[in-house]
Amino acid sequence: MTAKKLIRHETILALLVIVALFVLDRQSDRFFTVDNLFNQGRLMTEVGLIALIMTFVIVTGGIDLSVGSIVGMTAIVLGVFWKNLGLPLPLAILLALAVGTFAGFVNGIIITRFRVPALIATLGTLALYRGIAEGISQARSVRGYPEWFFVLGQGSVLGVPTQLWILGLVALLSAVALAYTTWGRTTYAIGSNEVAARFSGLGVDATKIAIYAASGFAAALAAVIFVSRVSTTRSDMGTGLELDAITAVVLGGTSIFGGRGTVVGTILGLILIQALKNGLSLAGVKSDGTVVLIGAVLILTILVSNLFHRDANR
Amino acid sequence: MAAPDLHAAPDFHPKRSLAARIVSAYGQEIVIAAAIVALFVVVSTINPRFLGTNNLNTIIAGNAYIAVAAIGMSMVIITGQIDVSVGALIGVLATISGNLAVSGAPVWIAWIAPVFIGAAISGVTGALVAYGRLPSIVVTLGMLSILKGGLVSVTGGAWINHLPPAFQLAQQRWLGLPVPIWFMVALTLLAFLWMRNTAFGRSLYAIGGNPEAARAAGIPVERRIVQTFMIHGAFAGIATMIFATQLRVIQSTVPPNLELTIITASVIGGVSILGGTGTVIGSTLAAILFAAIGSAMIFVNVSAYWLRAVIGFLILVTVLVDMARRNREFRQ
Amino acid sequence: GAQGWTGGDDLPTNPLPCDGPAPAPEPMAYNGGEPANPPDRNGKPLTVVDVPKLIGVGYFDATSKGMQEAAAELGNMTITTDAPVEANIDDQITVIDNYITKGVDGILFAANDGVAIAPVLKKALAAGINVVGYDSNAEPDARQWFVNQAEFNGVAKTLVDKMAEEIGADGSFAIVTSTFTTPNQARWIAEMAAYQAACHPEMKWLETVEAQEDNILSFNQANTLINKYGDELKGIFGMTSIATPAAADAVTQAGQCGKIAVVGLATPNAMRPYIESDCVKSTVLWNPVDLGYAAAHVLRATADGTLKPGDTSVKAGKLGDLAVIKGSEILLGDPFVFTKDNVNDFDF
Amino acid sequence: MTPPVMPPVTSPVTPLVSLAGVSKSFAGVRVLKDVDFDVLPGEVHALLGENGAGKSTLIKVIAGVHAPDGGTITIGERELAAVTPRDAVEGGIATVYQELLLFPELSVAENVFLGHAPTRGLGRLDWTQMRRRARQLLDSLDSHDLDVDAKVGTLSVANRQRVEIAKALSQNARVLIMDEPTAALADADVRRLMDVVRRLRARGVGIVYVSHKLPEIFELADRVTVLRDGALIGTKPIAEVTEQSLVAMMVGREIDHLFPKPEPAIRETVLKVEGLACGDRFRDVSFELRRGEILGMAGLVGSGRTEVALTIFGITPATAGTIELEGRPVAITSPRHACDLGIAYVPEDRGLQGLVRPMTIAQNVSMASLRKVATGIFIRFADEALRAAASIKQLGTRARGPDQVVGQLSGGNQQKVVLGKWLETNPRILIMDEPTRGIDVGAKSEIHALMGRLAQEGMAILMISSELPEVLGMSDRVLVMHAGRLVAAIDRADANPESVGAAMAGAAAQEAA
Ligand SMILES: Nc1ncnc2c1ncn2[C@@H]1O[C@H](COP(=O)(O)OP(=O)(O)OP(=O)(O)O)[C@@H](O)[C@H]1O
Ligand SMILES: Nc1ncnc2c1ncn2[C@@H]1O[C@H](COP(=O)(O)OP(=O)(O)OP(=O)(O)O)[C@@H](O)[C@H]1O
Ligand SMILES: [Mg+2]
Ligand SMILES: [Mg+2]
Repeated sequence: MTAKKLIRHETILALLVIVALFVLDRQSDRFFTVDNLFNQGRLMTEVGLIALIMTFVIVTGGIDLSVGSIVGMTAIVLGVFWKNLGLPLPLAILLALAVGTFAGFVNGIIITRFRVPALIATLGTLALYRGIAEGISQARSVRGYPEWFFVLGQGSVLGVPTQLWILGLVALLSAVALAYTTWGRTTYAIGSNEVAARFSGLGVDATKIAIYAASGFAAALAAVIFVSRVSTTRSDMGTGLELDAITAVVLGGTSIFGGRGTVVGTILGLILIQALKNGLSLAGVKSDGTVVLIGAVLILTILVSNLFHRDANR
Repeated sequence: MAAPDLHAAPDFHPKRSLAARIVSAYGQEIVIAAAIVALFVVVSTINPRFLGTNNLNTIIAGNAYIAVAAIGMSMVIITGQIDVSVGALIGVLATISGNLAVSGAPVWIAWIAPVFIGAAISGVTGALVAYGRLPSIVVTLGMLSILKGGLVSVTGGAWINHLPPAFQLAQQRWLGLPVPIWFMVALTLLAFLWMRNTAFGRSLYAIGGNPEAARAAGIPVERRIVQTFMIHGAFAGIATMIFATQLRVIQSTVPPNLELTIITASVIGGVSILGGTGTVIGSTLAAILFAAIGSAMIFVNVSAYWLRAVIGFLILVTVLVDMARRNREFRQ
Repeated sequence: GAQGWTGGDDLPTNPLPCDGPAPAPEPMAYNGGEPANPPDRNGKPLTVVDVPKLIGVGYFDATSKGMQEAAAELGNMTITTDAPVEANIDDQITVIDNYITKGVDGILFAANDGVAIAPVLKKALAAGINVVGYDSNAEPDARQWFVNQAEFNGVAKTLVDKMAEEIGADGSFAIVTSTFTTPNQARWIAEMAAYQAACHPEMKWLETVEAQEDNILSFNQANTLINKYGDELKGIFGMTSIATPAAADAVTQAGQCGKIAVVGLATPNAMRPYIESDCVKSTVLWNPVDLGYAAAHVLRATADGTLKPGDTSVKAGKLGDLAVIKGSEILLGDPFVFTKDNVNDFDF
Repeated sequence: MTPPVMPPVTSPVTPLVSLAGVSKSFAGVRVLKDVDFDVLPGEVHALLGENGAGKSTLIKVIAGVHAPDGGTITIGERELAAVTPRDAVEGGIATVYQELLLFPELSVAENVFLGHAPTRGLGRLDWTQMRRRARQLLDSLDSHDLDVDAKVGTLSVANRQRVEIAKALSQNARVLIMDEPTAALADADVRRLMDVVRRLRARGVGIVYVSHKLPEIFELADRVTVLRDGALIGTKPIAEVTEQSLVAMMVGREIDHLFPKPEPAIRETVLKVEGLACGDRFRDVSFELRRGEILGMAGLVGSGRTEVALTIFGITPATAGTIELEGRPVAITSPRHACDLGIAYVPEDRGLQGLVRPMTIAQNVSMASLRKVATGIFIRFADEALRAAASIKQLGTRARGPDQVVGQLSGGNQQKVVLGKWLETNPRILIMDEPTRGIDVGAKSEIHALMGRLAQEGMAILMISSELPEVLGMSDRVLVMHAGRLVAAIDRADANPESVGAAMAGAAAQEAA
């Protein structure tokens, strides 16, 4: 059964994470400290939120390349609604989340109603949403947010970074949703055989639209947290985030062809990448070296994992 | 038992005219060509300078390297794979080419070297995909990191100048036409004919359409995938030949978003991301269309801030028009 | 194309007078930040990290070279340069954060976004680290000092005056920049608009186009401007080391050398072929090697306590005394103009 | 007709292909055990066995798709431990696979010639010749209506089957392997195919023929080989076997009657269709379906039967006409809606529409009735497995357990999983499109018995079938479609091969109540 294969990929990945943590810990005594770990959690929240929902997207056999642009667009919407339109900040936040969700919903509609392959549809909205961000912002950044807003991105609750609670909650919800619910089952069925899923009376289009909308929502949430963390809004925020999120998801063992993958895998993928970025830096490796290493780790992990459960066919 | 009339089955596939067959086979190419024509007509009525020879040269010659790289990318996509590292690859190859040129190597070596090195690097990618059974997006995401990080480590971003004038291939003209246009047209046609009219070319479509069936038909699927990636790498090398010789200096960095531009040209050009369909004529036309849209926006004074939004919107429109056409074809 | 310029930030512009020397800057109280309980670093060896906007580009290679020069000279300072491989606010923050965790004595930075980088710099100050910026500033209270290579209004005046000199007081020009949101470029363009309106009102600003950090796109955009405006276009400004040579190449290949002037910010290495071929008369920049050199000296002085809030100048090795302006900025000097005569004296 | 040129007959004749002691395991399960098999020139060698007996696997070993774990294969003179697809092609072996290995985006002509296309100089393909020869091959199958330039992805299953056959014929093979080539074909096509097979045999081609339709075997085969559970039961000349003895060899027991139809208990109308139409695919379709009734629907390939089912099931919404369910008019907009209304559809294309092959039996069985095994949105996994186990037992599915991945099951067992999935929804109306396509005799009679039982319990069943005996044996009434129209409704008493066949061919409609 595929579950066995999955467990094996995640076991390999978990082992790799442990080895990496152990080796990195040996390189620097600052690595394995509560402060540093929490801080790393803070830094990976935005890409983490997006990657969690991207797992669903990729399990359905789709992809969402527009998330980085949605981050930029919703960040700008947040800033413009608050500063230029004078709306109260909480309302602006809600509106930004709504706009992000709507942007994802539009992706979903293009993909399901017009049957455009997800990659092409979101390549188009990648350009469109970033363009809207630039158009609305007129190249101005918005700054000067009130102090309370920074609690989200810079503060802590009960000693743990605020956004880490959010990330944890979303991770838990999405892990449960994918593994234990009818939605998750529908997601897998769509990814494995969309036609059969439709012929079985599953709400294929509704589910896909919901997943893309959720992806837009996650991107918007990431944008709000990001704005709070860096205390400013720019139209180029989130550029390239889609590739980081996809990297984490595929490193986590989700098949790019759909039908296979787990949230736990994605979380492990995220942790491994963040640990490498941080730990290697503490160990004295520079960014360019780290980038090379992460690329190599990605290829090797999937290669090794493939060697363990190569199909006996042929 | 009464044998039912053999010819009674309804004729769902009446013989179609040649024109209908062409429209059906090259619908996407036609949609894009029509979009280009429409764009030129509309924009040149607003601003006749848009149709000036120089501007056509700027649009076509200035973006020929994208079209050339998109040829190889289309082949990769047709076999059902993808390469997101091509931008980084071109950055690396351009640096190698430039350094060879200033090191005093004959210019033709500086031109040709990227073609072979590109084929070799992509061959490794292809081998990992075919024999390592890795999804190509995983391998090329990894390759993207490795090439980009590696390039930064090695060069530190030093400009390459003092390039010998003979090296500037892309600035030369043959029979009055800029060299990049010759390259683009010739390679597109060659690749198109080769893909259409040779067993090798058709086998790429077969692999993309149904790898299992291709294997059963005796096509060496793994070998073909490696070969396709190598050809793609070679095209990236030829694109580099144009890209690196366009200016008198070479910036030893990875051109931003180049892979997205190339992939977009391929898929909007009608190469199905699911593999198995499309032609390189479509991808070349799409590369020209995007370049033309970018230029047109400047000519019709679209606010520079809204430029990208308009381009994104036009991409979506092209896609939706094509989808409507396709859905009509495969109604089920 | 957008007529005129509305972008950038909402900061006020401050054009210099059209003729004569710049007015003496008004003295301002120190407005930088302070590290919390820094250890006594006077004369002690320092570990410093330099975090430019990105690595792998010639410009920051040069600043880093200057820093190493200063470090070698000072003898008690080691400087590592590390930054993301793409100019990205988030990755830059992550790099700085990692070095705070690792523990360094000083941070030198060139901000991708002055506001976005502020929280992490404040965190560094709170950890007792000395923080000095160069090239691209952060919020003043997020760092101690900023080494300003040249004032925005000064660069703007030099560029516009050079252009006016080449194309005449009523010439038309266009600009090729990286993106409208790149902070320094946006400030320069805003100051250029203000200065041109005040001092060269007859000149006509045709259009500003974006070309990312992409040299072929810059080349194509410059060509498009030439094609669109024909004889009307007399000059092109390039705002980056990538846009300026590409614009020069476009002009060269269009056979318009001498008819369309190219003026811009760029390193001498990038512009050498065009200056040597006489297609470009001059290009404007400060010396990035000196900028890095000065930044390293300022950091050393800050750590030693020899540069304190309220001081009006600082000693910067071979560069001599540099003046403090605007409370917490140290001015490197006037922008430098490279011409055929001096371009071969520099290698960056 | 010129007499076929036969090779000089030496005794014994050298086999074209022979297998000795071939074994093959998947994930530790042995599906072929020490099998010996050979094909002689100029014979039709039938390969028989229940679903999952290993017939397709054996074929794939010969064609080089699967590498055997042990044994040797001799093609002509070459003795090999494992065949590659290339070896097979070069050895003159052509194969029609059960699951139709075609290229949906390529044209019919290309599909036919892929891998061995005619070329001109410089390795260029000769398109003209390719299209002409494809045309000839299809004509020889009497498929005059198939456009050689059409994309295969737009064809119906039956037409794809014809393409697959043409593809195998195009190779001028010395050995032709056909894995259930007639499963998707109507009688007329079957007859044409059999003619072709006879012609090839006369030319000295060795033919391996797999079919679950025993009459075909008796008409065609020279020898039969029977597999059971991967083991060779025996190879015999056709003259030495009877239908009875063959079935006994296959299933290991006797099966009494093939169409066990219990007395129907027909009650009130549940489904009433009036003037239904969907674009140009079918129009003017009106009929009633009653509880307890099995309504057969016959017609030639492409007559529009599947389209009617798809419209009732909400896949392709109607463009005209009404559907009434228990007297209430409904507009069915999606399969989900149809499910909610108690309609179930067992589709004709099992692999594409029926099953999610990488998922387990349990997951497939619960797919259409997820709500029943879930509390709120949370799935009760234990419950799901129990229900799947019960379904496996009820239908006699041959599987390791609810956890087995469906893609690993043989065709017939896959069909039972699809059926199980729909029975879980307790439908009022069960539409079965080619319910026993590719299913062995044992399983077929089990499925027929099950249909009878379900009808007796009050389910209304609409059965679309291209197998006339099945239609005649199972239906209480027979609807016949021709060219997108319903041309006849024939009561069980009046239904016979002549009346139904004539209506299928479009003869003057026989109106009945
Ligand atoms: N790729 C595979 N992986 C695992 N098991 C497989 C695979 N292919 C076939 N099997 C198993 O091998 C056995 C034989 O299957 P095969 O397809 O050869 O049966 P068959 O005789 O052709 O049946 P049918 O009449 O239904 O087509 C079955 O039990 C099936 O589950
Ligand atoms: N307008 C059309 N254009 C092209 N192909 C069509 C058209 N209409 C129907 N077809 C094809 O012919 C087939 C005939 O329809 P349908 O499947 O409903 O017939 P059927 O009687 O069920 O035959 P089958 O035995 O193939 O199931 C369709 O599946 C479709 O592929
Ligand atoms: Mg079989
Ligand atoms: Mg049918």
